[in-house]
Amino acid sequence: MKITINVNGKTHVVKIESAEMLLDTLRRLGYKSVHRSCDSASCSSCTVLLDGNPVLSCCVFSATADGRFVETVEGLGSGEELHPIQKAFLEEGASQCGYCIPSLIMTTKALLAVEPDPTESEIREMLVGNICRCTGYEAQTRAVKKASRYLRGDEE
Amino acid sequence: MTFKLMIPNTEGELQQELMDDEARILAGGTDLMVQMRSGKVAPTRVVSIKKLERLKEISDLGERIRIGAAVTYSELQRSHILQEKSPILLKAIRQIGSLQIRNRGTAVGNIANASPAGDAVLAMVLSEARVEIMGPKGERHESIESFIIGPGRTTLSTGEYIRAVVIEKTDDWQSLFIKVGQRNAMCISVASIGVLRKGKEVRLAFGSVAPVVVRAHKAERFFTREGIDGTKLGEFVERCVESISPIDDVRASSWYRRQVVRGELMKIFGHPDVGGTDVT
Amino acid sequence: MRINFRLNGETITTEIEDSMRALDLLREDLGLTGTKEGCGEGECGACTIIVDGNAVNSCLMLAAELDGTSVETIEGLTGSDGKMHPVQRSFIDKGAVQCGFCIPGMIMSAKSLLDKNDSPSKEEIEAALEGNLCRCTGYVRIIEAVEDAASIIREDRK
Amino acid sequence: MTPLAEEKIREFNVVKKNTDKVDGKALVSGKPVYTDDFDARDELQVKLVRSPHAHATIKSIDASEALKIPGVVAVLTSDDLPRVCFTRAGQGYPEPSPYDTFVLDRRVRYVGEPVAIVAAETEKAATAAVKAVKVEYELLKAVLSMDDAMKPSAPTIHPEEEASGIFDAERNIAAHFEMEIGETEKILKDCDVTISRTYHANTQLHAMLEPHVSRSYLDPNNRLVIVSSTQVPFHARRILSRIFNIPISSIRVIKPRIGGGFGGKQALHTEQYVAAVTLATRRPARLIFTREEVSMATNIRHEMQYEVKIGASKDGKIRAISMDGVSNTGAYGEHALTTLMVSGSKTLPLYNKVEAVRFSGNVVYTNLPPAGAFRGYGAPQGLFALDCIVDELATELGLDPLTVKEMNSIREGESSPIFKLMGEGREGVEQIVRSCKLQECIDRGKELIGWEKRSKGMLPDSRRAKGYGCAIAMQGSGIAKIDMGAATIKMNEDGSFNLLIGATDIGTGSDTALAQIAAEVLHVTVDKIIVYSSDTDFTPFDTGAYASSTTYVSGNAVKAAAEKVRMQILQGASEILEEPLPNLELTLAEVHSKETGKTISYSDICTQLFYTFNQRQIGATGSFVGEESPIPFMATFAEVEVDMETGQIDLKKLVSVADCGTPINPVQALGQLEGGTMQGIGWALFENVMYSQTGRMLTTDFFTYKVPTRMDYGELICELAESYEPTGPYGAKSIAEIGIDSPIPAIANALYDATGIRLREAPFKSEKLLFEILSREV
Amino acid sequence: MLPNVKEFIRPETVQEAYALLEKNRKATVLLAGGTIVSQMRSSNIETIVDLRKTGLDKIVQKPDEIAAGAMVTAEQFRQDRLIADRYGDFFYDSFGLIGNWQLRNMITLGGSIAPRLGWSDITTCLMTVGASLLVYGQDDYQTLCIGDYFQIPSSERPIITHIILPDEDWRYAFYRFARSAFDIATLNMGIAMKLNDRRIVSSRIVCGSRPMFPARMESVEESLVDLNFDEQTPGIVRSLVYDNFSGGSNMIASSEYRNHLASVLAERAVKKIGEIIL
Repeated sequence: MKITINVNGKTHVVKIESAEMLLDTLRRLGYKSVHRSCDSASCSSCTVLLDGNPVLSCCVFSATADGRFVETVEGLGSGEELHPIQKAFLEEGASQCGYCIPSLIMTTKALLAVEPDPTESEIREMLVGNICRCTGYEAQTRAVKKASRYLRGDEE
Repeated sequence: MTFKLMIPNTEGELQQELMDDEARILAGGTDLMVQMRSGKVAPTRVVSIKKLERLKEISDLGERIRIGAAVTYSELQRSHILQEKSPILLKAIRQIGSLQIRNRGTAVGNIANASPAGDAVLAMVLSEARVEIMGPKGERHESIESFIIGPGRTTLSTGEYIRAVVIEKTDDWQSLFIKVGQRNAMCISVASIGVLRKGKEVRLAFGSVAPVVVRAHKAERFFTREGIDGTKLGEFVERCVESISPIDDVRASSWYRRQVVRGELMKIFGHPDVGGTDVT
Repeated sequence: MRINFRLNGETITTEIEDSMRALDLLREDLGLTGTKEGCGEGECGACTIIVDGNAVNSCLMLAAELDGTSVETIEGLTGSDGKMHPVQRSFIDKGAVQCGFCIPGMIMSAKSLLDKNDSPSKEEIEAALEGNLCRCTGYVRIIEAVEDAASIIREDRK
Repeated sequence: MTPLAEEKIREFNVVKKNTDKVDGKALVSGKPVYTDDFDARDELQVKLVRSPHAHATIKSIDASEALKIPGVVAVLTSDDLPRVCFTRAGQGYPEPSPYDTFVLDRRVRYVGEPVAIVAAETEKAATAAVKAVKVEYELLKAVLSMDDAMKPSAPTIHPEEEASGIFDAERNIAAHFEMEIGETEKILKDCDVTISRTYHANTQLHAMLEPHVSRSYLDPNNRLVIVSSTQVPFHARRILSRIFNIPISSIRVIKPRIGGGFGGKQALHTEQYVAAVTLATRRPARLIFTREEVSMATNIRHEMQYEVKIGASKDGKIRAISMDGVSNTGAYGEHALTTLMVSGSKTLPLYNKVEAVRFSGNVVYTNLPPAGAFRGYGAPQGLFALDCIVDELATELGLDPLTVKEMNSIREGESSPIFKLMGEGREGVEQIVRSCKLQECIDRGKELIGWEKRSKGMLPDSRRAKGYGCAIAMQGSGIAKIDMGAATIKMNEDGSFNLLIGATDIGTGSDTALAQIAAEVLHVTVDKIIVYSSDTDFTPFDTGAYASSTTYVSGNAVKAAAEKVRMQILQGASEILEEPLPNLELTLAEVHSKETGKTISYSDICTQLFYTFNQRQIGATGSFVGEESPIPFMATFAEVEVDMETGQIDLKKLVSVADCGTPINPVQALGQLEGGTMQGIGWALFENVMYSQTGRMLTTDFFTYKVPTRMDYGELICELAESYEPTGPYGAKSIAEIGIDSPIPAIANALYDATGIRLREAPFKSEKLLFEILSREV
Repeated sequence: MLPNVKEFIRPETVQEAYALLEKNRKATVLLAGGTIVSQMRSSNIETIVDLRKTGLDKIVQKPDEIAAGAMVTAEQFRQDRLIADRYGDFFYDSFGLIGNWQLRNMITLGGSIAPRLGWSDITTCLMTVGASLLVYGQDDYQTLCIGDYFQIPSSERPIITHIILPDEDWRYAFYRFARSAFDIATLNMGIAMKLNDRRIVSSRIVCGSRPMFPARMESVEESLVDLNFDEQTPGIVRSLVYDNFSGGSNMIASSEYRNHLASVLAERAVKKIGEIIL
């Protein structure tokens, strides 16, 4: 079957298999930032925003994304310029191996859209699904806070 | 290059497809592909004749030979009729492109393309070729000389296509084909000269020295009438040169081309056994 | 449109665009990058492939024209065991390969010749390869390589 | 003043500063950087047929149905592969691990062991083919616990005659080690207090987020190219050469970015299978493991049990320690001997004032997934036993545990005979502790946790109990006289440098730290250093990313290379400026004459040397092997609350302060500490590997195996206590592993403090704790 | 992975969806949020019927009840105004403990109940508030309680279209115990009480993840009728639950541990209800 999905503002008309997962479709389209890790809805490395909401692309059937809007980290920043969230993650050393980072950045983006100034416990609660095995989360929490300051204009 | 490719199964379908000013026939593709790639032509519709088996025929008509529009140079080279009955065409084909080009290019394509440098055209002009044209109003025939009216221009109108070319058998003529170019293989000539001679009769044609391949009819008549003994040779050559109108281009200047033609003709006809040997 | 043809012994069915050249189909869709694009206008022979036994310039052919044909490219010459075709072997042995860009086309022209004629004269070799330009070698070793390959093929046939 | 001391007081330009990770921008932008992110044409998808049995011989394999599936290209079995015995472990050569593994064998030794390789045009076809391959097994009795392994009735797991290096194959002992200094038993009898306890640390999964993956293809010259998510590209190359009997020169291993390793990618897991397919079909191949395969069929941590005896005088002075252990290496002996030895050699020297010390142990085979390298590498298992028994001893003596630990532990300038006796797989080296800020770590940790003001016991809600615990730890920095690293630096005419390193950044930030070291020596900003790691064709040799070696070993190699390059730059400048060398000094990207004031930029020097003047390339390779393995130290403090009604353990706060010498990049160094600590917390509280009765791992996904999330801990404070290690690059020691060593004992001690219950089996489970509480109440 | 799926159909009505299901139940799966279907490994499934277009994603106030479509997501339900007005923080807090944000954006009410997952916190919570199901099947629409729904043989089971939440003035509390923050419950417990002044008129004690499907502890509920709610009540409930618990062991916990947890969580839930009223 054929579906039409809009990824980061670009419309793709793509042939898919009936039981294909959005994760596979996106990777096939070249959005390699969407990572497969647990493949069982348990680690969130495959998080993308679907119509603005963070979802796990490893358990979204591509067919259900027909006509919808997907955002991945490839859509952030412009050219050489990093998005403030990316910048904060880089500066705070929130990324070690980096495998969980694109999905974490997208979840953070969604979080800061609904809660521009989250508390530490809100950050932990809302990002709980995003498993990181390298950093121990502390640097990531610092990064999310810093990103929120960047986005609110409290810090340059 | 973007176009729709049509592959008709019958000549009827072919005609249908051609009822469009933007359509171009694809035979061997050796010219059309280059022109399209360079953007010189941009047809919206390309019509391949590969499925039209009847256009792939070579037939012996007695005095004449009929060559279908889809017959490649290599097939002509392999054809026994051509080998026996049209040495001049084979000599010309031998000068064309490379093996790969000859495996794809067609003689009729060379006519349709109407290049002033067409080696096969030159041989066909010498062979009094008649072009068999099919079109919406039915079939018509035209001599190759009147069919080609300028560089890349012919009398074909919308919906018409060349079905075949019919040439005289010229095996009883002595033949000569000279190509002056910058290298031996795979080149477009600076000038080319074709000669057929049977006793007092001679046929002469030149390529790359005029907007179209030209026959030197006046000089031919002079030859038959006056011969070329003694002082006549110079006069004959001048009449030949009168028939051409070369231009300056990347390959050679107009002056050089005239000199080449002049020189080559002096060599050919100044020889005791004039035109008798194949110097190519 | 959908076309169907034999490629190096395998049946290929593929969807193509009307305006696609045979060369593009091979290189881009099928990933057979052995066939090279040198000039794009039939002048250099780097894109030579063999279609129904005849060497042709794949840059001057539409992919659609491959429908129903049998095509050979340089990739088909090396066996699945990695064993090279005699022409390939001879090109290396005789030092006929320098930069290598013209070589796939050159080898296909040579193969098409040797398939039809395993004892070509030097002139026949030259004629068969006249459509293949080489900028590095000066042709001498290439001609030698084809002669050498011919003798190996003749030997093998005995 | 010695040159070293001079360096110590110098203000650094680049080192000790938080520069962004050199690969950071690509990582936060989700750029295609990992092995699986690159698409290749015509690539075969590889899947493995795996054994459902823990121990069996293979009677027959019928692939005929599989081969009928459209798209299936090949099914390879042990009959199609060379029968070469090897070890998957990537470590020094000759390897201390036994050669007991075949790419595919006719015997399977754990559930999930590969029995056949399937290659197909699509993943779907490969998956279908895996199901269609029919394997007939003859089942053998399986050994599913360490206890059973050495019993006389136990079947022999490695009877194959090709194997070598196994300590006692018949008794399933892969490796054995023992050493004694002094007369331990005698002194233990003589002590005022002697206690004996048994501690058991269960296995743990690496659970790196990027699954094991590799791709292979033949390059145009028919060389085998492997692109792999590996920590050890050079070992991989060497091992592949052995397995397939192809020269090392015909193999190239490329390591792109790695999505986490922690030791889990320090062995051959996928490379041999894609290589087999590519060699058989001449086609590119790709194998990416599913999460289940990553969990059950790569490596896990060595489960270890220690019986420890400790004796002390009344005043708390520890006089003798004896540790007797057994370690479970699973089906294969990867890192068997070395992890056992590390559990002694990287713990016992902490208590260097003892009169006698004994360490012994057996590493046994079982029909469980093969254990291998994992961050800490035996040290946390050993430390769990050692630190807890010191804690228990203090309780027994009525002393404060931390006081006992402080008074007995090693300090700067001291040594331990163990350094010499226990290396990794062989003798170690004598060394003195040149840098040690253990006391500072303890003092700062006490402050951060509020040790002095701590109050324990039941909280006002009368259902939660609070407690505190501490643990001290040590690790090493590479393996002395074994781990070698090298770096090549070449200069470009814009004043930039290519830094080519064999060391593998697996997310640790080592590429960045190494670039900083090079930049410091060369007096340039970090952006002038273009780092490339690692590719066996282009980068010089390095043993790989393990044993906390990169900053220290590879860092010293980078420093050596950079120093040579610095000399060449000065030489070039001297020629161009026509000034004698002693006049010249480096300033930022320039050479400056102290005499004449003339200055020339790096860019001008290199441009002239390339194009116009005394033309040549500036470039050098440096290498380094540690003569010793400097020790990072750490103190960890835990504050827990236990729900006495459910047994739920709530880690309220954990503090770790570590001495890693100079932190080359403080943010990255801290990141290593925080990350390692979190893995230790996970292992202590959540990460519980379970097996079925037939030996199948049940916890193969993140649904059942709980990696800690950001909601699973309270406050985590990690800090660095800076010291200066004279043998390290700019004073640096390692920091990669130590963080994982201490959370288990610190939490165990805190749980005891809170509840009075001593848990001696990790991970600590609420259920177990609750039933202990209930049984005590009864 | 569902390797043999040939059709993905997106019907626009429940009737159409049911007809598609009836065509070949064995080879058909209904798709709601996708978190369960995507984890299926069945090679029998050939048709996926996606319910996304069937209009079941709304929460509406009806006379005497609230009807929540089966396709309403956990997060949507949790954030919904009608639900907040009716239940205060009960669903906001208890659903907040489920999975994680991403999962809550995906999992649906119907999709959580229909697969009969023992560990579903959603099911326990919904049973606690006395939810029933509006279903569509061969007998057209009918309302069933959650337990009865599963009495229907799976070969005839209708499609859940709505969760019906009664208008009633009860007190609710929910507790779950899990090994880590992002884990399925080792055990969960929902308690609802209807009180007349301090007298317990009626109650629902729902225990889930036992590890079996959530069930009401009716014997406990009966014992509580007409008791006066006071400081002793939590302790009484605790021992009643302890004595009447039925559950099992699995790799997460033993039956004995669950029995214990059930009694402790029940006590805490009753205490919490007590905090509201006392």
